[in-house]
Amino acid sequence: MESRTTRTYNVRTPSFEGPLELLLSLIEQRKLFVNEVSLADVTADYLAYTKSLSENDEAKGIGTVSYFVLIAATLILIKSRSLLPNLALSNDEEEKIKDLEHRLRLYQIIKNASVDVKTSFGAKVIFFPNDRSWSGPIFAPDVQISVTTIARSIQDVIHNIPKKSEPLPAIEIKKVINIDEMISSLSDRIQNAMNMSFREFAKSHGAESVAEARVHVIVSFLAMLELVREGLIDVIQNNSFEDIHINKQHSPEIITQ
Amino acid sequence: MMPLESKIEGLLFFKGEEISVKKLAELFSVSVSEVDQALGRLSDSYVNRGLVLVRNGEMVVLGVSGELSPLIESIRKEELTKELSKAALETLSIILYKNGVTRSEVDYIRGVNSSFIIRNLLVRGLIEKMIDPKDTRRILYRPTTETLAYMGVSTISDLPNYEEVSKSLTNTLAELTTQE
Amino acid sequence: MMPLESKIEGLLFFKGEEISVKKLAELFSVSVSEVDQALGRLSDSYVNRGLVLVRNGEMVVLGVSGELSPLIESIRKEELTKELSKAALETLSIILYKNGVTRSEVDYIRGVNSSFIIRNLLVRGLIEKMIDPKDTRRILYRPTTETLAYMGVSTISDLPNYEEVSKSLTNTLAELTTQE
Repeated sequence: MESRTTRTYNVRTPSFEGPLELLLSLIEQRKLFVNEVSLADVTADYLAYTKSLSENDEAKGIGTVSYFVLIAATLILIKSRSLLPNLALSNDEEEKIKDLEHRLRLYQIIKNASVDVKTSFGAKVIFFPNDRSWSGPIFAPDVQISVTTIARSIQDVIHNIPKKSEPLPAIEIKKVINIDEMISSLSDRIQNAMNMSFREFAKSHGAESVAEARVHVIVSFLAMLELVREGLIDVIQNNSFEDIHINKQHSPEIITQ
Repeated sequence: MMPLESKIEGLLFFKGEEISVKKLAELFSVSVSEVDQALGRLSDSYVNRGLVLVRNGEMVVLGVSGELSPLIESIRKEELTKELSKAALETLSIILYKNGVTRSEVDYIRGVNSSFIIRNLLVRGLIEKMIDPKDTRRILYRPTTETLAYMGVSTISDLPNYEEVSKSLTNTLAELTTQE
Repeated sequence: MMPLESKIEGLLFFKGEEISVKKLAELFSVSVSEVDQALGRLSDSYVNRGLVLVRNGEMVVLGVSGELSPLIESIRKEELTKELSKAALETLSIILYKNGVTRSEVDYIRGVNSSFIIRNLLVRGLIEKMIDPKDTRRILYRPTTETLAYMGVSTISDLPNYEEVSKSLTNTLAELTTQE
């Protein structure tokens, strides 16, 4: 899945755990305040990073990429409005934009506070006493202690050990309408074809010009990642610039085209 | 007759672990507010002493003054883990300054899933679960007394820039609610 | 700068056991007579307090004031007879099946911090500490012989599903090592 060149790219790219961290860092690099204008400013860089993530960062896993994509959808809205001031947005979309600004401000407060926490943490520890030896142990069992209860308790313990691969988190998302349309279209097509090429999918939306086709590719790409986030499809990309194959999940046997 | 704060002192010394204000009131057959006042006097009496009274919400415990930290560390067998990843630091900061926060609120503020980090903080004893008093189906995370001790503060409001940070957090969160 | 008696106070509180005057002098890099004087001042400061400095020849230890002993007695009794919580039983079951496990391993398996529970199990004589033979800095917990006898088990491997359970515990802990 990864070529040597993409590995070098990874080394040069600072790693961002989440989309808000990336966005804030892009805004702070430009010494801007968090608002719609600065968000529009950094959209291109944000998308470039997200794209590089999905293409190169094997370690992150596609599940994390989807968090970046969620925010990317809102950024595309912001960018579109900055380019076309007359563009009317729905209430839902307006809310999404406001919400993103809020989250960034919250995150900024926490990020700054965490610097202080780091400095204080462990610097001057208040210790609590050692296990009390001034009142030596007295054997004081409880009637509950028996082979049966202990055997039951250990089963509870084992049962509660978290499984290694937890399912993708189900956080609530209000989707951007355009992405919604793409998703339903994608879902329908998957129902029919079960296996299709990404280029074929983007093409099938009937672009009129090269520029429009490019927009389709971006939006389709976002829509596809959205589906991945929801665990509906699996994406297989053999090489960075090769076509991406889309499969419905749980059907690994029909990967090859 | 020994004053209440001295009785509490002896008891806390004996227990060697945290105890609730309510339990103290029961044990000494006094009111919670009497215990509160006595705890205040006890805490004041520890100025420049080797002990410190740490209070985390309704829980109190006696600890060794943070000034003696290097000495205690040198005689302690177990080593302290003082390293926290960036993600753990952020999550802990949210829980410290927000003091009572749900997992989805942490996720919302950080923009990523925090369940793995939260589990790690739970295992390290830096945070603990509590039932939301306003909605018993919700689970809130709050810092443990251990965390306050790690930070060298005897109460949450002694955290660096506490007033300012918690105020701006609350204001920003409030903005969001009014808008919805 | 904290006075010597306060430093000694913090240290004695932390240790919770007897320590010699000579050792105190070494720890604080002062003379024995300086320690003696500081101990005198510390003892004086405990008049009407909940703590008392007990000196037995060359040994000193911090204790709870005698006036509080009836209270301490009743608390101790309560601690020893209180029903074990579900969490305590789970912790005990891990220590039984794993027979020689560190606190952080117990924490990792349970997903929460277990220090208070382990402390209580120690006080009740249900488990005991041992030094890890493979790493002398590590402390392991194991069941006491009294616990096994109480359960009517002559050897750990007689516990139900012993093989299977200990295998899944070991596998879980293997993940912990790879993570670190």
